[in-house]
Amino acid sequence: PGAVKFTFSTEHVLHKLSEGPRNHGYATREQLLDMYHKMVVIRRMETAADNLYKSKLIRGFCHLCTGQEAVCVGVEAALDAEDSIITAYRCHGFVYTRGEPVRTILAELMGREGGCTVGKGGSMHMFTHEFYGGNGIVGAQVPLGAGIAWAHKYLDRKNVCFALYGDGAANQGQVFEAYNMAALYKLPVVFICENNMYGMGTSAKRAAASVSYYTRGDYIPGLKVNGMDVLAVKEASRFAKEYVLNNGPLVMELVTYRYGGHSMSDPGTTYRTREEIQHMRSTNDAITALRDRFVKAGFGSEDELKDIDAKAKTEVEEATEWAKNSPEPKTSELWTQIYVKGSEVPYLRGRDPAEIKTFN
Amino acid sequence: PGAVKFTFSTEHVLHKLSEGPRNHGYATREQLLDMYHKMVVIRRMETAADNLYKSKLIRGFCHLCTGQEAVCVGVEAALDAEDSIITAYRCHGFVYTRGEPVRTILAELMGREGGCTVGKGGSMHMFTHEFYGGNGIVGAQVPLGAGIAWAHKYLDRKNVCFALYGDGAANQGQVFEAYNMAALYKLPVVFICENNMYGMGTSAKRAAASVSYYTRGDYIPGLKVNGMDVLAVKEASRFAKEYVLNNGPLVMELVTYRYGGHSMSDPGTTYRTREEIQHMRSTNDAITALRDRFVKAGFGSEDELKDIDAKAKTEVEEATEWAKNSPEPKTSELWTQIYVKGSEVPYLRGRDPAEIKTFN
Amino acid sequence: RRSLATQTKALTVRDALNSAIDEEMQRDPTVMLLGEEVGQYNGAYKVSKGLLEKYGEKRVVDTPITEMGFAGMAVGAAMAGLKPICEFMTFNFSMQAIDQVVNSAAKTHYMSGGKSIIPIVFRGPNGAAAGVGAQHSQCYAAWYGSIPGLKVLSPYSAEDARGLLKASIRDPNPVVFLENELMYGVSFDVAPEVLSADYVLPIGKAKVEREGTHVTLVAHSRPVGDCLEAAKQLSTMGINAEVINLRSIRPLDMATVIASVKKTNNLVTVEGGFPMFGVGSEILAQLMESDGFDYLDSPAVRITGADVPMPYAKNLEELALPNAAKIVEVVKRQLRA
Amino acid sequence: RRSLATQTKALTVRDALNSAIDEEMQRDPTVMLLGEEVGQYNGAYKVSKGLLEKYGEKRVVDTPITEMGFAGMAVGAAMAGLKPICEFMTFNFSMQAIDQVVNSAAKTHYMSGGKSIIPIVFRGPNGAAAGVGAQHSQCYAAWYGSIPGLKVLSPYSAEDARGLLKASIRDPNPVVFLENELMYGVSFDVAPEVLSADYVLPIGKAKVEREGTHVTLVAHSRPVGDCLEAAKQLSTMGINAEVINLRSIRPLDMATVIASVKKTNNLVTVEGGFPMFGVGSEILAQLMESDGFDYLDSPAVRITGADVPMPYAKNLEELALPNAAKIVEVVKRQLRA
Ligand SMILES: Cc1ncc(C[n+]2csc(CCOP(=O)(O)OP(=O)(O)O)c2C)c(N)n1
Ligand SMILES: Cc1ncc(C[n+]2csc(CCOP(=O)(O)OP(=O)(O)O)c2C)c(N)n1
Ligand SMILES: [Mg+2]
Ligand SMILES: [Mg+2]
Repeated sequence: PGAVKFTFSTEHVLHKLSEGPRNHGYATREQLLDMYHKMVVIRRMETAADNLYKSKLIRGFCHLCTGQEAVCVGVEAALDAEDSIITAYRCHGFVYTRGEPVRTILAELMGREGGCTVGKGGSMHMFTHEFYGGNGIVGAQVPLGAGIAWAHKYLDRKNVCFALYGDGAANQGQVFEAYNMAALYKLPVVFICENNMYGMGTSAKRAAASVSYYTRGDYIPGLKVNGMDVLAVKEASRFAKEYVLNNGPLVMELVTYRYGGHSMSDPGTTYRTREEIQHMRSTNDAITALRDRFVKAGFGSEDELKDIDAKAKTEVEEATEWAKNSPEPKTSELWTQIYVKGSEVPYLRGRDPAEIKTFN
Repeated sequence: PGAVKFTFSTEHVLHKLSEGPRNHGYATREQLLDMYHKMVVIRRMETAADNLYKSKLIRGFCHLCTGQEAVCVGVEAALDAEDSIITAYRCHGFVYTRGEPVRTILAELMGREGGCTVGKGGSMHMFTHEFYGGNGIVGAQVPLGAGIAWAHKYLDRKNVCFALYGDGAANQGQVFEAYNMAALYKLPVVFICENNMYGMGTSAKRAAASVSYYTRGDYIPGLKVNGMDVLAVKEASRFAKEYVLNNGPLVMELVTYRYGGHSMSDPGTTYRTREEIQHMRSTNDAITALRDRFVKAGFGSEDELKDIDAKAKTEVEEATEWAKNSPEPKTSELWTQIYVKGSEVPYLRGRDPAEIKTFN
Repeated sequence: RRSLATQTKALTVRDALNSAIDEEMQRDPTVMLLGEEVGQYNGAYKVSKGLLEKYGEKRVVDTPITEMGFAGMAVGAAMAGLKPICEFMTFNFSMQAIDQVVNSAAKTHYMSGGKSIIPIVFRGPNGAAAGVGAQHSQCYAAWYGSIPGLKVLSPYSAEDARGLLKASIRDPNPVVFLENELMYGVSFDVAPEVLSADYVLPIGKAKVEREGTHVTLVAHSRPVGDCLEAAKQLSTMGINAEVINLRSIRPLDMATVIASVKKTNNLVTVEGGFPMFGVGSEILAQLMESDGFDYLDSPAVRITGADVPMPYAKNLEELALPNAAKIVEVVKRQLRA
Repeated sequence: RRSLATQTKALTVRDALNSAIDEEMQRDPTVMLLGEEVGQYNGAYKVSKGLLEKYGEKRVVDTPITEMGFAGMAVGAAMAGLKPICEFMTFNFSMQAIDQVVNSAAKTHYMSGGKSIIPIVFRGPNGAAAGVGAQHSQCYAAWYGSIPGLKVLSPYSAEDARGLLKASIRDPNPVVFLENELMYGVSFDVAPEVLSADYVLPIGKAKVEREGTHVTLVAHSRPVGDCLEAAKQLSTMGINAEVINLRSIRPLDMATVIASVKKTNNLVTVEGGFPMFGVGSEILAQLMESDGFDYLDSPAVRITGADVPMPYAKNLEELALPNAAKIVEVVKRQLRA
């Protein structure tokens, strides 16, 4: 009802799949607006984080996903709330699309009580409903994701797990171990390689003898999708969910690009040219593409989208204020959630024998 | 000169190789006799180890390679002494073909001073010239082997490393990590999967979603060879050495079979049938096959080979006696070779503060 | 071992572990067992004998030899609702998976602000067996014991094995459960309540295995037996040793150790692991920081494995591990007896 | 820091490490550097800046993010004639490779009866940085320190970094070299001989950074600085603290510690790692087993990281790590000052 057909400019590439997802998708005006809104909010949120970092209100590691917004928004559009997602540390966008408001994400980044993990996790370790983090050890989240899928299958839930990892992580041995077991046990897991072309300062081809990440599952069918096209990501994710529920694992490569540096300490311009970044931004941007689509489909005017931009700006500004006003966690939080409440060890030691925290 | 052409009964199978090794080989009478002798000695040696274990003269882990003799003998026939080999714990045959006499191997198994690693290593950890062990952690020897090849290349030696691992080990993540780096750096390493169909009690297909081990290197060319045909192994190894010196890594699967249990505590008959073992022994045995070839080629009579059998028997008996007479290592050996001589730490502690071993 | 009373029953550590897993799987359908050879092969050391037959392939899962992968998957499954028992064929191989145990299992409840709960047991034989060489003989008690978020148990007897494993499986936190291969076949007489399906031991409580007055011997795992043997020999020399079986490495029941030291005024710790940064190191340090310190008549002493990679040869291996004779020798020296 | 004499020169820890690697690569063509981002990126923390340009891709090798694989390859290369410097971007990631460090590198010389020699250095930042959370803040000193076959160093200053890294690269054994990210940018005034190409420090010797008479503070890595700061504050209260920079974790220079305790009669250890089974635990235990024990006027005390996964929030993180104020507090309590 009101849905329009959109043809993807880049066709999916298949590996050991007789049939893949459609090379087109349907979306209503409301759906596009929703996706647009989410992508714009994420980009604004990351900009806010960038600024807060520069004002020293965020510290330590902070990895922004600017440029990669179509991935989290497209994936989420295809999933149920009870499906699971797990990612590496570059997780802000996913935490938002999984349901956390901007304010708890920014509060977490600032290490505040109002943060979605009480200020204990920080940029790399955010958790929310059916979102299993924000994981800091490159590749380790992939077996975790396969295990989450295992639980779904074991408990007869008709849910799946999307386990995301980068092009750099794709070479980690445990990824291949997880592939193998997921295939043996036919687990409903989609292994998603979020290929943004670089792992820190190392371009994909300098780290991998094969950069066809969608084929690296070997015996596992694979799928390469334009990760800058949010509708393509959604369509492919829908297919992938269905596929893994019936057949076991699938490897999906989403080709995308990170506009900023790897983390706040990386200008991001020593191992790639400014021209390359500029080129990606101007020809390949996911938000721009969606804006064009919206207008071309006759769903509305650019101005209408500018209103959303403005709304997103306000939204993020308000969230920033809220987060700034959130207090630091209580110092008693140092001792909580090390063990599950009620099953603690009798006591834990602080920095010297006089600092002892006892548990009933 | 005097070499006869032998055609292999099983053709090699290729993966991403436009040309593989020949499906036939040439050998002289002396070469066949030498291979036959080595295979018979190894089988006898393993039988001796079996008996010594049963008489409690060998303890702990002991993994016999009975049935797999064509692998070590065939590989060695293609290598120079300065090429390198590294294997897992099932290493007795290799230690012998690399040049250790039977007596130092049996002495090592009995934990004696005369053992090839002074009684410190045991069954799993024997070392000799350009043989880097005998390694006990499944899969860990594979990156080590790639590293050995790296040193060859770095130091401009025209040598290669053959890194062997089992079908069970083939699923280890670090194997895939080594594949990737070996391909990136074009290292002269041959990754050999010694597929004896089982990893302990787990048949290959229960542990691996793909049992085409020769293709598991994905982007690395592969080769599947009958590991029960010593001439085929030799021919393929010769090809492999040449190939990796010029092109970087190759994965070679040698299909073989272990007649006995995984280790001395495993009867080896709970997860496979006695019929299966009997069938492999009677139709596929590497020693029988070589005997037939020798006779059919007109190289000599069965009786001549029986003489070798008898000689091997005596050889192993004498070695057994020698090993039995070798004393236990001196207790001072407890402290040596923890650090390289001359670079020790000032002292090491024994079991209590009074047991202190000081170094110069 | 003799039956102490007619109603006691002989139970091997292996059967204690097997029955504990069996009953907990019976009790809770989300408990499952995974690891190398745990199913069709009935376990490399037969601890899981019969469980595949009883519970089927869904709940007893043979894995490939990929420790990092299957440990990670087990942690993920725990995060999402299962209670996996993840067997390492030996804890030596857990080194390949230690990042998943420490960074994924132990730390995530905290990092997630309590949102993620990880009820999982990592178990398998730990420490030296006999004649298995340097790569297969390491004790991981102190390493895992240092990690907040983990509980680390090291049973000695059949009673320990049964009561602590059942408690571990029911515990909502990640538990590292360190068994000992050489103990699997050892039989203990246990009281009838030990066989009850409700039998669980409290995690974090040491057990005084033998009361004594002259010296406290503290050990975990197999060396507890060496201490009991040493205590017997010492008693013939008029030395009355108290033997404490730690049972738990983390939490470490220093209250029991200190109470004992206040009585005996002398302490010797015994363990099979490497000396430096070991279990004994921590006990001595905590003792020095505690009020028990003032009660010491002699400096406490550690008996440990030797500071060498485990040699294969029998005569060298013997020099690398504590035994009753060594304990007797050290106690006599300590008490100047 | 002020220049103590006109001829001293300011040197950052980063430059000390960089020049040490550079010179040793110059000196020995078999020395090579590998790890993630060590080449084109000049090192995640710029420690290897300029080395790729100088020595080329053969000797400065960027690896994929596959710690177990590249650490194993480095060990293999060491066995076969190279002297690799294997950088872990941080030691937290060495957990993925720890089996290769312990089972392949540390134990093989012994297992092979001396046939295999493994001259390799594993290096990178260890312990907590600032605001990097639980998975990126662990100290591995005690874990590696427990392993026979390894040498384990933990430099504090630029002089340490330079002299010990050069010594490590020349050492024929596997060495674990624990740096500290927060120290990289810190500048120290060093004497001219520190800049000599021949400058090496002996492995296994602690350094008395400050002489004192009332209490001995022993630390390694960054906390040495906290101790020096605390000593300054304490001196204003009439407490004269001796500060020992351990430099080496294995071997552990207890001789220097004990000599100091014999003089000051009081000991406080300071480290950033978890408390249990830590560096301080071992020092207290060895002290109790030594003749230094009799010289103690008060029980020795450990100051450590708190027994919690490292929290991200700044106020919580501060409570999880030792600092000068905490040291002052503990010393005052200990001396009842
Ligand atoms: C095991 C491990 N090794 C190294 C690191 C340091 N590190 C953090 S992110 C990163 C690059 C990862 O690249 P990629 O997987 O492509 O993800 P991206 O940052 O591009 O999203 C590295 C090397 C780590 N966190 N964990
Ligand atoms: C990392 C690790 N996990 C488990 C083991 C225990 N283990 C020893 S041998 C073995 C089976 C290996 O099978 P395969 O690789 O096929 O070699 P094979 O014994 O057939 O020669 C296992 C599971 C080990 N030594 N190392
Ligand atoms: Mg990337
Ligand atoms: Mg096998």
